[in-house]
Amino acid sequence: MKELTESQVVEMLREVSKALIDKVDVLTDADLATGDGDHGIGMRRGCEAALEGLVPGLSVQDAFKKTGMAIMSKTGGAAGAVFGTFFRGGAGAFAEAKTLDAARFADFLAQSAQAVSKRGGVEEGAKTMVDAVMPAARAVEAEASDDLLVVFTAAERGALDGVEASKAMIATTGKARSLGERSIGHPDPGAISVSIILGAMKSYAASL
Amino acid sequence: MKELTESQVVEMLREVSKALIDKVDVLTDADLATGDGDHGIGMRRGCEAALEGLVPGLSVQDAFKKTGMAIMSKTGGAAGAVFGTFFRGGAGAFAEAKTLDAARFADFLAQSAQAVSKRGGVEEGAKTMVDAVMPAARAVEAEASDDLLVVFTAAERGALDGVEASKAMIATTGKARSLGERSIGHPDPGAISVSIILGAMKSYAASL
Amino acid sequence: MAKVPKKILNDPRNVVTEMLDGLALANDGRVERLDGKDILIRTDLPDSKVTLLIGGGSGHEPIFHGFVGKNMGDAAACGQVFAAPSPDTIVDAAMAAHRGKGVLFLYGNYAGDNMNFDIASELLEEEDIDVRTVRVNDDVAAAPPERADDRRGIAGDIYAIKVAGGAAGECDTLDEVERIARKAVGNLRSMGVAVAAGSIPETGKLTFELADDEIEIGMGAHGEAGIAKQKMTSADEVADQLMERILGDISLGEGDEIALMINNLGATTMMEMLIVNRRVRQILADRGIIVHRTDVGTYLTVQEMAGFSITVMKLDDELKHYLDLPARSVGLSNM
Amino acid sequence: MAKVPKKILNDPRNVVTEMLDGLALANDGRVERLDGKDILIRTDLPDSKVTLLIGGGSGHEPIFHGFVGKNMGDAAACGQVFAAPSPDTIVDAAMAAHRGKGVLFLYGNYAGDNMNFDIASELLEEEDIDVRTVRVNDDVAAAPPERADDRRGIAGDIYAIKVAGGAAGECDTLDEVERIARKAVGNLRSMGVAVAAGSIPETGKLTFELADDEIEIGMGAHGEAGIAKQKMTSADEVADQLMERILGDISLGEGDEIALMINNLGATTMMEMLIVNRRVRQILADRGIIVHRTDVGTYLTVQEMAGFSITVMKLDDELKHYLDLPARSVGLSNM
Ligand SMILES: Nc1ncnc2c1ncn2[C@@H]1O[C@H](COP(=O)(O)OP(=O)(O)O)[C@@H](O)[C@H]1O
Ligand SMILES: Nc1ncnc2c1ncn2[C@@H]1O[C@H](COP(=O)(O)OP(=O)(O)O)[C@@H](O)[C@H]1O
Ligand SMILES: [Mg+2]
Ligand SMILES: [Mg+2]
Ligand SMILES: [Mg+2]
Ligand SMILES: [Mg+2]
Repeated sequence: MKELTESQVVEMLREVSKALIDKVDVLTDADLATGDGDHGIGMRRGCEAALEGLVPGLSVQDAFKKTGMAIMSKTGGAAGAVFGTFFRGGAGAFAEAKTLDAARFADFLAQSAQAVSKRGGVEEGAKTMVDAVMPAARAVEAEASDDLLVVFTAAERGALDGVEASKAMIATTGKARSLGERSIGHPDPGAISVSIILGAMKSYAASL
Repeated sequence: MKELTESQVVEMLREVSKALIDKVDVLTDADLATGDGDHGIGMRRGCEAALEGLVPGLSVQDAFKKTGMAIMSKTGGAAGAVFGTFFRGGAGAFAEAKTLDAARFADFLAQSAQAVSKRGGVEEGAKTMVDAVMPAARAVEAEASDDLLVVFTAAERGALDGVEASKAMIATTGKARSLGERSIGHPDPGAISVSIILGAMKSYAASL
Repeated sequence: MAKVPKKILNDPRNVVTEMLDGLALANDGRVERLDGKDILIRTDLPDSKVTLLIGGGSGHEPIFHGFVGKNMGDAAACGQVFAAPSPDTIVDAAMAAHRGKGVLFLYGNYAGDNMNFDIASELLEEEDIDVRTVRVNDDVAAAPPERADDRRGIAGDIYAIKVAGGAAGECDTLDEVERIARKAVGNLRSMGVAVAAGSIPETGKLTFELADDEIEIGMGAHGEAGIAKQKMTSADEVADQLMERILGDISLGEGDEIALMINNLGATTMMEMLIVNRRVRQILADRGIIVHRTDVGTYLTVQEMAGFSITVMKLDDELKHYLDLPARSVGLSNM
Repeated sequence: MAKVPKKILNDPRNVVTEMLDGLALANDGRVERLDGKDILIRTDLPDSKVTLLIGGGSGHEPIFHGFVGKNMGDAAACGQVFAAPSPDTIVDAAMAAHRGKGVLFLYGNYAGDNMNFDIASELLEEEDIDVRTVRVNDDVAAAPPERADDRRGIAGDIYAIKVAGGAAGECDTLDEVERIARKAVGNLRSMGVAVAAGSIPETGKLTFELADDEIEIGMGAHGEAGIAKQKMTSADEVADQLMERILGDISLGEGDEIALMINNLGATTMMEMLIVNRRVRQILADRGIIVHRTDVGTYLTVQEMAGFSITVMKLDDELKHYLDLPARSVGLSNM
């Protein structure tokens, strides 16, 4: 399909939230390996708040903004700031839009990637969620398709590649930084969350 | 044999101290069951100090007093007070004596039994070391022998009977008191110490 | 038996001496060890005052050694871990701290402490020093009201020391200090709950066992048995149980004022104690009882035991006055 | 994974709210929760003052919520356990505590805190509130001196809050308070050792694993890896290791004065910390370094983690003055 209506976007973001909530234990364990173990419960808290706000009638831009604001205000920690920024930072791409289409989504992802990199003060390679967002944005760009399922599939693929690549990185920010070389071998928890978000979008599109 | 010389008394009390030190784990475990678990290390501390003071040249009375003072000042807790009193309380029985004989020992034990019962404010049946000292004193009295090995054997027997009898008692003093009925089945740690003390005297006499 | 906690120590047989050295140093000159003995004494003792001597077994941190200072204990006689101090230690401490107006012994009611302090008191009388004894017996779990003399002293010790210390700082006679200390003790009620055991460094063994899902209501400060073992339950229910016992044991009604202490037995998080405090305050508010002051923290531990106790002291103007006098020590106020 | 500690809680998802309720109640009226938010604020804020806003993740007890009061934080923005507070919480706290003279943000240097406080600061600037930021980075184990900006904030937070709080109480301008806070932070060095892990109530999982005979030197306040895992060793050796790192990182010589803190990471006995203090003082005495004040206690925990940290703050007259100003709160001085 080529576009999602406003109410489909709301539904899709609800599926995204539920997917993150479902994966709480995966995220906990990933954060226990390199950080303090709260990434799963943090995302759950944010996503539960997002679900409360994701009601029919929201514009595309507002649906993304609301999701970001819920996460920013309820998740806390590094993830609250970066995932809040992820959903809000590129939401301008949907300004005035009545639908979500591939071009706007590509725009959203590219802007969000810039926003989180700026907020976190990190480029790729620091072993953060930026390492999943950036390749996802590039994959969407490279795909240059107008089919949303194709686009979301590429995005998830890019994110998963980023998760995989993050294993080899030495963390230079966040709680994993102090692990130094000991962080090698573990994927970044925030990168996993990005892949879950984009994967849930793909599944939603596939279900239509 | 009928009597111990001054230097034999010192040697015997050294054996008593060493026997208690050897049994530290038995006493720890007994006190863990009904109290706070420090009876073994407390007696060890006191007996190590006693060993320092038990040097050749002491009179019989002083040897008992020194042992009592060491325990009173280094053991601490309930045991410090009652075992300090045990060794000191009856030491008057040896006043002026150049030897320890059966009659004086019987006197010592009877006086010590009174002294600890008074100090502790308890009679028999409260599940304390008094429940070993009293039957030991009675056994010595009943035996009415002038052979020290016979007398010490009777004393240890009396103490061991007391240890056995203490199992059925409900503690009404000390740290075991709060156990109430739950104290039934466990012997009193202080009673065990009494049996070790008298047993070591018996072994010493037997070794001569 | 469960795994014993890892500890950072030197020789486990020297813990008390090394700890007292460390404590004296941590007191910024306000207290010192007396001649290398297991005694802490104020360096700023006035020439004339009623003396408050506190003491007991070590290992219940920061009591007693942490409560020596102005408006608290004038000296503390410290025993080995969980063992009352010996009569010599008590006598030496009392003699050194005595300032001509007699000595009040204030300590927790345990057979071992009672005997050792009594022996010391007999010895001091021979030296013509006037000695009085007040034993703290705040643990309502240890015996029914009619046998209150059989009750153990637990965290109520701290409020008792604070009141008696203030009185010993301001009052002129031993009679008066004794009277006030006795009133404080009579107005104190406490009860604890343990969820995991502590250990004695020198034996390396835990002092009792509890199953993974069990807690013991009313457990004593050395792991003595309490009212009952029961299944783990919520903070609100535990608070309800403890407060029911405490409030059932003392007459407190609408408008009465209390001091409230929630004391960490060792390894419990402050979070747990604050969550319990929330419920305790609801219970008190329902009865119209006014909380004059709250102390939530670590005052009397059982080494690394997990659990806490709740202490209530009924106040009148006199008790409030002495309780609130300023004091500073390692155990009390660090800043 | 090792056994998770037993805790007395209600719903583990509500621990922060319930804890903050309990804390506000424990403060005897000197602080309150702001409109049910995760914010504690003084009830006695003067009409005009420079505002000190502190904050961070919860679970490091009693920081930060326990350090709100006169001569400390004016308000604390509290996050979930081990999670920085959100920008809204920070903004709400700052707006409520602002008294016309600007706001100093003082918190530990972590990516999460930095981002959330920075976002808040941008939002407050839109409201024309002057905001400055000082980040505590005292953990010498976290990065070499040339990358000191990468260092975490650990127990040094407390001295930083105490100094900045005093300055915010007495100084007239945000510039001056910021300068003094920066000096305090520049003079702070800390390092910790962990012997057992803590856990997050909501996950119920321990945050790291250590073998039975292993300790981690330099471990961070959320269980972040330190310098190295090593075999359990004596208190003296651990003290030597920590002090070598700390003293190697700051210029301190004969006659210099410091404040010394030994902070319980949760389940460690005071005995261990006092034994360590004894050794630390020997090391300092050997170098002629003077200890102006010592604070041994529980100031910044990692829930029930066992271990402790040592903090040294180099003092001058100005820092001494503000550090020693009287303050009273649940986390600081209870009596
Ligand atoms: N400076 C940063 N920039 C971008 N993302 C970051 C940064 N620091 C941490 N993150 C992301 O946040 C994730 C951790 O989130 P979370 O565990 O919820 O927060 P915290 O680290 O505060 O406990 C990391 O896995 C990483 O992806
Ligand atoms: N009131 C008492 N009278 C006589 N003996 C007592 C009394 N209280 C305790 N004891 C003895 O002391 C023993 C405990 O000694 P110990 O464990 O060293 O002291 P504590 O109870 O102070 O830890 C008990 O087993 C008992 O025999
Ligand atoms: Mg985390
Ligand atoms: Mg015992
Ligand atoms: Mg004992
Ligand atoms: Mg976190």
